[in-house]
Amino acid sequence: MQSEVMFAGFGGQGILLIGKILASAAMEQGFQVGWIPSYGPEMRGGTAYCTVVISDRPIGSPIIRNPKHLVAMNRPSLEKFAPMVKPGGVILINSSLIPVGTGRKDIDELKVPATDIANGLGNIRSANIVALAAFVARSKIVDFEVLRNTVKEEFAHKKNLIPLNMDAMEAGQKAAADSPAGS
Amino acid sequence: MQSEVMFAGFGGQGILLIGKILASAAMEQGFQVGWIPSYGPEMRGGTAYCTVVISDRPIGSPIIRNPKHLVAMNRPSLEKFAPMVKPGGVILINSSLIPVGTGRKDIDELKVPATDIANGLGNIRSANIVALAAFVARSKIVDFEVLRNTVKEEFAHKKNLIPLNMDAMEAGQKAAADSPAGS
Amino acid sequence: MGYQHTIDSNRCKGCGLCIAVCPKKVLEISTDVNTKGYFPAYQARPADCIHCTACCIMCPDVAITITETAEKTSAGK
Amino acid sequence: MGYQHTIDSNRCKGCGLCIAVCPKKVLEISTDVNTKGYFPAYQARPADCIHCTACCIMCPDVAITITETAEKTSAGK
Amino acid sequence: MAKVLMKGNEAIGEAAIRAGCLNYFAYPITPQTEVAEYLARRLPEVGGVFLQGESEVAVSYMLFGASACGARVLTTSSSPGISLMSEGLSYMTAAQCPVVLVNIMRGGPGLGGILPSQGDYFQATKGGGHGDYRLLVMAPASVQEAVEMVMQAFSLAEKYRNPVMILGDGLIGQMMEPVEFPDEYKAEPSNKDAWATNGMGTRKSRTRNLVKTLYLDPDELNNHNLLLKSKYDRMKQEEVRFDTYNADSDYQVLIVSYGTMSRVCITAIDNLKAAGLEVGMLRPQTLFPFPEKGVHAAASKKSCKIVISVEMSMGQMVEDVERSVKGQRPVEWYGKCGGDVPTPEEIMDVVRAKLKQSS
Amino acid sequence: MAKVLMKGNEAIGEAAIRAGCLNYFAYPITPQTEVAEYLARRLPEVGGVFLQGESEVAVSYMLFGASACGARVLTTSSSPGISLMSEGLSYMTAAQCPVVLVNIMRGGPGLGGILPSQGDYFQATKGGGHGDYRLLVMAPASVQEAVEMVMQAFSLAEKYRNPVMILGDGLIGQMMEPVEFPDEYKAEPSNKDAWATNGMGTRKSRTRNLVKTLYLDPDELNNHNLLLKSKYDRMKQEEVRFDTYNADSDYQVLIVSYGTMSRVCITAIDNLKAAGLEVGMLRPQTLFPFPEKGVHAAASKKSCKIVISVEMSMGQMVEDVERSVKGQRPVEWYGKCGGDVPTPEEIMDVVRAKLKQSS
Amino acid sequence: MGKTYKKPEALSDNYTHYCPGCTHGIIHRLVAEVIDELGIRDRTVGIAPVGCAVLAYNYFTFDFQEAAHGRAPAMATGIKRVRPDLMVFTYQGDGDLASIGLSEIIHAANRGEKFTTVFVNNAVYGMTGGQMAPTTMPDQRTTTSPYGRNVEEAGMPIRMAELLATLATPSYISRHTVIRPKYVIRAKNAIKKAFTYQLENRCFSLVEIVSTCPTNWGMTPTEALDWTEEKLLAYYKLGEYKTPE
Amino acid sequence: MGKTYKKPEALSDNYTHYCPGCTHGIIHRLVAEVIDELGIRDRTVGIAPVGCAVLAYNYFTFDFQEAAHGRAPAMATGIKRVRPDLMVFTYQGDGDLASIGLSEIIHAANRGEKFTTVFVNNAVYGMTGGQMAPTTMPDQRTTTSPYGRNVEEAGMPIRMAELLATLATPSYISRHTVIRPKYVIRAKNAIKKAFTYQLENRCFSLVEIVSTCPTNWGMTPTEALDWTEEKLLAYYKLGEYKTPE
Ligand SMILES: Cc1ncc(C[n+]2csc(CCOP(=O)(O)OP(=O)(O)O)c2C)c(N)n1
Ligand SMILES: Cc1ncc(C[n+]2csc(CCOP(=O)(O)OP(=O)(O)O)c2C)c(N)n1
Ligand code: SF4
Ligand code: SF4
Ligand code: SF4
Ligand code: SF4
Ligand code: SF4
Ligand code: SF4
Ligand SMILES: [Mg+2]
Ligand SMILES: [Mg+2]
Repeated sequence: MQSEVMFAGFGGQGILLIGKILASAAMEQGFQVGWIPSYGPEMRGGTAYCTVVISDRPIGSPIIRNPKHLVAMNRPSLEKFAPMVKPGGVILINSSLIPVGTGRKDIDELKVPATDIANGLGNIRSANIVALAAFVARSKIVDFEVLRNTVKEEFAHKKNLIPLNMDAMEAGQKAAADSPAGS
Repeated sequence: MQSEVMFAGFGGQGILLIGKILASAAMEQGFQVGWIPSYGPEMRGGTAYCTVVISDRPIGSPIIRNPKHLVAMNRPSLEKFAPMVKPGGVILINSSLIPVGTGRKDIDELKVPATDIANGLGNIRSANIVALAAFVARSKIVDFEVLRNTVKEEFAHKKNLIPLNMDAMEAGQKAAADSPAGS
Repeated sequence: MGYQHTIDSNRCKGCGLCIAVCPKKVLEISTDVNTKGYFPAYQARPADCIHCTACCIMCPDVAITITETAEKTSAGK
Repeated sequence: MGYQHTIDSNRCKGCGLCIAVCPKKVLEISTDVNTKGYFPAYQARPADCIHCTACCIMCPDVAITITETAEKTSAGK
Repeated sequence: MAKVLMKGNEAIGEAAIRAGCLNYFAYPITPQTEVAEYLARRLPEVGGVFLQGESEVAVSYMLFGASACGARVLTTSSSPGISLMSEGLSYMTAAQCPVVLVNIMRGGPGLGGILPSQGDYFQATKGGGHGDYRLLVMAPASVQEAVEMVMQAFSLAEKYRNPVMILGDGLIGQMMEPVEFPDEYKAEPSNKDAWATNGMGTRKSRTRNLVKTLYLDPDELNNHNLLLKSKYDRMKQEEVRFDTYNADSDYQVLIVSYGTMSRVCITAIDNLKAAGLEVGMLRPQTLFPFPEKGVHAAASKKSCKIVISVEMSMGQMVEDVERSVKGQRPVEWYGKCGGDVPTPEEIMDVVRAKLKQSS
Repeated sequence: MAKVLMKGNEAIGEAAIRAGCLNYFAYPITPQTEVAEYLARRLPEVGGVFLQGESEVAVSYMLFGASACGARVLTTSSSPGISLMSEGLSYMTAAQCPVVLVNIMRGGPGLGGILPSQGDYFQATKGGGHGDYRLLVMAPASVQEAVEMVMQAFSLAEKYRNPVMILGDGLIGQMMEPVEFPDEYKAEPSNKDAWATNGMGTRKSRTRNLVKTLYLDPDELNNHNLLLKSKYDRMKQEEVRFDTYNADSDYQVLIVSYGTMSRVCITAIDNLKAAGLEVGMLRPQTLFPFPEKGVHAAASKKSCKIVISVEMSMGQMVEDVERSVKGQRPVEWYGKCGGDVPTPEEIMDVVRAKLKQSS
Repeated sequence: MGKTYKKPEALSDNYTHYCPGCTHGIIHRLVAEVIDELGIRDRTVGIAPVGCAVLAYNYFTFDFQEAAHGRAPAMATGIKRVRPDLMVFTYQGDGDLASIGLSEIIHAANRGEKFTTVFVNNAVYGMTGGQMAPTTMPDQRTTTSPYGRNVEEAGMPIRMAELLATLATPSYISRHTVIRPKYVIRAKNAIKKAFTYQLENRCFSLVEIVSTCPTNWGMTPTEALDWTEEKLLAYYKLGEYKTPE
Repeated sequence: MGKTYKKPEALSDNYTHYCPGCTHGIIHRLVAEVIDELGIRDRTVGIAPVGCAVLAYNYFTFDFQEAAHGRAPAMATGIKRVRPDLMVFTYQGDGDLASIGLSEIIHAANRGEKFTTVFVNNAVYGMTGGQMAPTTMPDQRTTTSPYGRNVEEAGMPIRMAELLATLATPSYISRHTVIRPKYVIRAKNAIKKAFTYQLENRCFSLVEIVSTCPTNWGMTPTEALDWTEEKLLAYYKLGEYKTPE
């Protein structure tokens, strides 16, 4: 079984980082993983995105056109990538910046006001962790505890940020629980 | 029918020039010709040599290991190349600088004190023309008159040198006549 | 008053260079994001603008133009 | 007189630099060609040589050496 | 050592250090600059040498100088940068310098693009520089394999006294995958006193060493070339490496593909198998020496109707495939270059289409 | 015009002028410096541009700049100098610059030697630079042919908007042979307004022209590469040229050889014929496009037992011969590099020996 | 005292890919204004470098060539030699001109090639993400000098204007900046002077412009201006270094 | 006041391929004498250029590398970085160093690489038969400037010592010649000074030596000395241009 998650948003929203955290967590759980960044033209200014591939056997093509899941942190990326998601996947929408939905009935649409929640926690930059936590809580793609530890490790060198991000984890998990499944 | 003439001596003795003159004369007479210089390691200081190929049909290999004739202007080149000459060819020896002979019975050895003759004419640098004239007079490889004109043309841009070189032509022709055929 | 100062909010990248050089502190960064995702500059106090073009001169994105308007006034010359 | 001035005639290329710099005009070009085809320099007036090494210093081919000879003399120190 | 999730470029840098190479000279170029950025931090920690040269031309000769006095050296670059090393590569190979180079290919020709490509196959395997010389070229298909190949590269470079090139595409450099470093492994620098210009005084035989490439005497130069040729012939005997996939099936189509492209093919092959069409693959791990016999044998399999070289280029490796197949089977090519890596679906269509045509 | 006896290098310079090319940029290198020395005298006489660049790298980009604004330009160099143009060649081909280059090959690799060689076959035909590109490569076997090829090179370069390389060996440059210049001939510079950066104002459509090689969008870059490929495919259709010798005989051995080497082979073939052994030869005049069909057909002749690629290299063209022969006949190689051109006698022995083995 | 301001003709409408506050944009505009004022757009050929300004041709409305990294001066030489009537300028960054392209710019200047170079010195490799350049300041941190530029290992920053001014061949060489409106105006005058020398076929001309790279310096655009004034201008002194006599 | 004189140990017995009166031979000898006197032969690595001195290694008796044309400084950099304990020098001609190798020498000097360069400036490309070099004098005829160097097209000769001396990084830069015994002695002292700075790991050091090429100048060796004094030394002024402070 292989599943893929695409993370997309503005440069500066910490997109590549949450992709990496998910990949690490999956690796910890013994999965085969691959993290494929977007690099090149898009880099400067525009949208940043990456794809995380998680599988129980060696990963063939690292090039994914139709991911299983999508975490969209801003409107352009939702509009660009939502149509590509395979039926049955989860699409997380950062509803703080994205007033619209996918309009798709064949996927599990999860709206989380990640930016607002992060603001509430006192640091807008943790919106990415909120979204990651919510996405994992909903998709169960990796064990939430493992994810929690991975986030801790990730911030090991910036210890002061750990409490903030742990709060973000809780908030994200809760947000996922609160928001109605499917749509 | 194809024949090859190798000219060899010190750098500065005008070796490449007389090779070129012979090739031009042969071309004037309608032969196919090729002039192949030595270039590379030998260049600086050491011996200079070139090979002129004259043929009545397209010339195949421009690389000649065993020329038909040899014009040797100094001792090292005589020693180096005399053994390579095909039987029946002419070997001209600049006896002013070369006290020895080839010791070969199967070739026509022509001793001409080219340097001394040139000195006699008042310009040591014409020794090469003396040798060329003598060689052609003996080998008859091209028509002597054609050669004379070619030399004139060669010096067309240095008119003042023409009389000297015409004298050199005569002197060379005479020297060839004087010196006993074969040996 | 003779001159029209315009900021093309979708060309603007919100770098703030114009704001830094405006002698009259006319400019500010707006709070609403533009199509490119930037928060553009705008004239908060247009009345104070003396049309000195300092902002135009510093704008790396040629987002600011000043045009002469029909009615010529003293301020206009 | 304590010093031996030697020119290796087969190393010499007959360039004449030594001749040009010899303060005592000791050196000349010989008339017989060497194995390399050059006409080497030689000491035409060895007696005049003051062993100043000017020629050695200018010789591009290290063809000239000056050695101390057994019998030390005043000139030698 | 435990698995770590690492970007290909950083893993390559770490691999060099683990292989005992503490000297790195390079000039920045996308998509491999992370190697330099990683080593700029790491090498000072381990007392190594990090130098950003002024150009790739200069870098190639810094490698020459350093390796010719016996040091292990690495450089990394991408397509245009490697072109600027063409003269240097010819010189280093002629002078028998055991250097290791990594080319993380980008789209060409010219400035091209910065996305993944395999357009430098010819340059790497036929020699971009002048004269008769070859590089030993290895092509990794994963970050883990890149690490292993980089580590082997140093011993191979020293075994043959010949430059070794790791030819990867942008994805190999940019992807993060779990990697494991054999932490004990650290190749011992071989004794180079026989030829290295490391100072006469340090050597038993106090005769001087000379590293040069000029042979004015034609016979000497010819002999030198014969010596080099004998090394390439030996590589062909001892170093050919390749991998196969679904090769024991009665495949009707044989794909030859390397690097990232081969991974896409694996997915396509799995899907086609599921759909009832058997396709086999041979993946060269060494591009020079090229697995000629392997390809010939695989193509000659009874069930095999057609051979397809799948590359992110306009058709380069296909020429070596043709040479190897020797007319046994029709040889086709499919490729794309620009950075948009062909998808499994694309490959599946191509396989079906070409198989149809051929029959 | 009457026959004149001229050195290959000088004849090449004169040929360029006769072809209407009055712009020459180069850096001196043996054995072709006489081209520069000749043009340094001649070009000022005809109001042309002669510039000695500071390096071959710089020269390659002077060519780029000049040709991209529509001028006819020539450079000449030798092996190491061409290596330094590798990046430039990739750029010029990508930017579709119609430049003409002459490589008078010397012994390699590295500094090698200055005597004749054919060691740059791969570099010229497979592209020494990065990315997918090809040069149109012509190989003269005489001074007269060098002149003709140089003159055709300019129109071919403009027909395809692609660099054309004349690949000669040191002998072609150094030999004097009689040459005849078609003195009327003077190719008219084609109108380049469609693409040349020659100043908007001078063009009817006053839209600006842009000469570039960067295509950040993968599809654009792929399309650009497909465009280039279509030109190479067209060359394969329209420009393949080769010559044969003793080809109507029932030759038992087919020699494939080019340039000076092929002339030595002709003498060997004559001698062998006299001695009762029929040997045929195919001489590629274009190395890219390579006469694949011609070689395949010639090799397939019933009487032919074996094919030998004879080159002044350690075996480069032989790979294209193998590809072309497609296993029809055993393909052998004979070569030497260093500058000591194999003699007819040597070739005769090789032919006899290899024929013996093969049977 | 009001003035009007509008986009020069030589500049296109395209939205640039430059980061917010990057002064490349200002310098583009100055070049375009000068070309408009001299009325030479019809016979101008620009040469884009490899660097952040590689796409410069998207922002100008006249003929352009795109160079290889560092080789723009060789391309300009090729153009001017065969088409002296064209107005040619290269637009180059500091990595492009002072590192890999050092030989090309010096030789072109020394031959007195009659083109103009706009040299944008931002003390870093911008496009590739902030590596050290020959112009990087002592102790300045970049991705390839993570502990700060160590002058013991990397030497002192190269001052190109001073270096080029020492050549014996006549030329016009000056250094300016664009961090304040007054400097912007001076920079434009210098660029105009440089193009004018070319118009008169007088000499090679180069204007070095001390510029910013907020992104790779890790500063806001306005902080970048201040850092430039305080640090860069202290080492890279503004002024005219050479004029053809 | 007599003195003895004999061949230094660092010099081999081999007969050189240089033309009669070519001052390359003198310069070789000076380098060898300095290496003997400093007793560093055992840890010295020389780098031969591509030029008439390409075979220099045949005349020295210690480790040598043969460079590509112009790249000796990059090779020296590679050696010194990985083996700072070795004494390294490059021996380069003017075509090699000032034309194709300009970038390499300037960057090496600017990084302060701790090696020594012996720069032999004979105002022409000797090995390839007398083409114009960046150092060729105005109006000087060479095979590629048959009508004399035209400064309008080729610019003025490059003065490398002056150029390198302008770099901010500390170094030792001086210019000497070997056309008279007194100059030969000074040149030797300068070379010794240069090697000593390297021994002390102080800085990059370069000694430019104005040399002759009788063959390609078309003069006798002694005429060549006089032409050097009269023409070259008037433009290439002797002296110390920079010392590390
Ligand atoms: C031969 C080659 N080497 C390296 C590169 C990668 N590269 C592209 S731009 C650049 C540096 C650009 O820096 P600079 O010239 O200062 O321009 P900036 O982006 O700072 O304006 C480099 C190293 C390349 N494209 N080609
Ligand atoms: C890449 C390259 N280009 C050109 C050459 C040819 N070449 C050999 S030596 C030389 C010039 C040598 O002149 P210089 O450096 O002044 O040394 P000199 O012979 O005068 O001592 C040239 C152009 C080469 N070998 N390699
Ligand atoms: S024109 Fe002058 S006053 Fe008006 S906004 Fe711009 S800078 Fe301020
Ligand atoms: S300077 Fe221009 S881009 Fe920057 S904020 Fe002002 S208007 Fe916007
Ligand atoms: S040592 Fe002095 S005096 Fe004696 S020959 Fe030499 S230069 Fe003349
Ligand atoms: S200087 Fe040396 S080589 Fe020249 S003539 Fe005197 S001894 Fe002979
Ligand atoms: S990276 Fe720097 S130089 Fe490049 S656009 Fe951004 S700010 Fe400007
Ligand atoms: S050519 Fe000139 S530099 Fe070379 S050896 Fe002869 S004289 Fe010396
Ligand atoms: Mg920069
Ligand atoms: Mg020189």
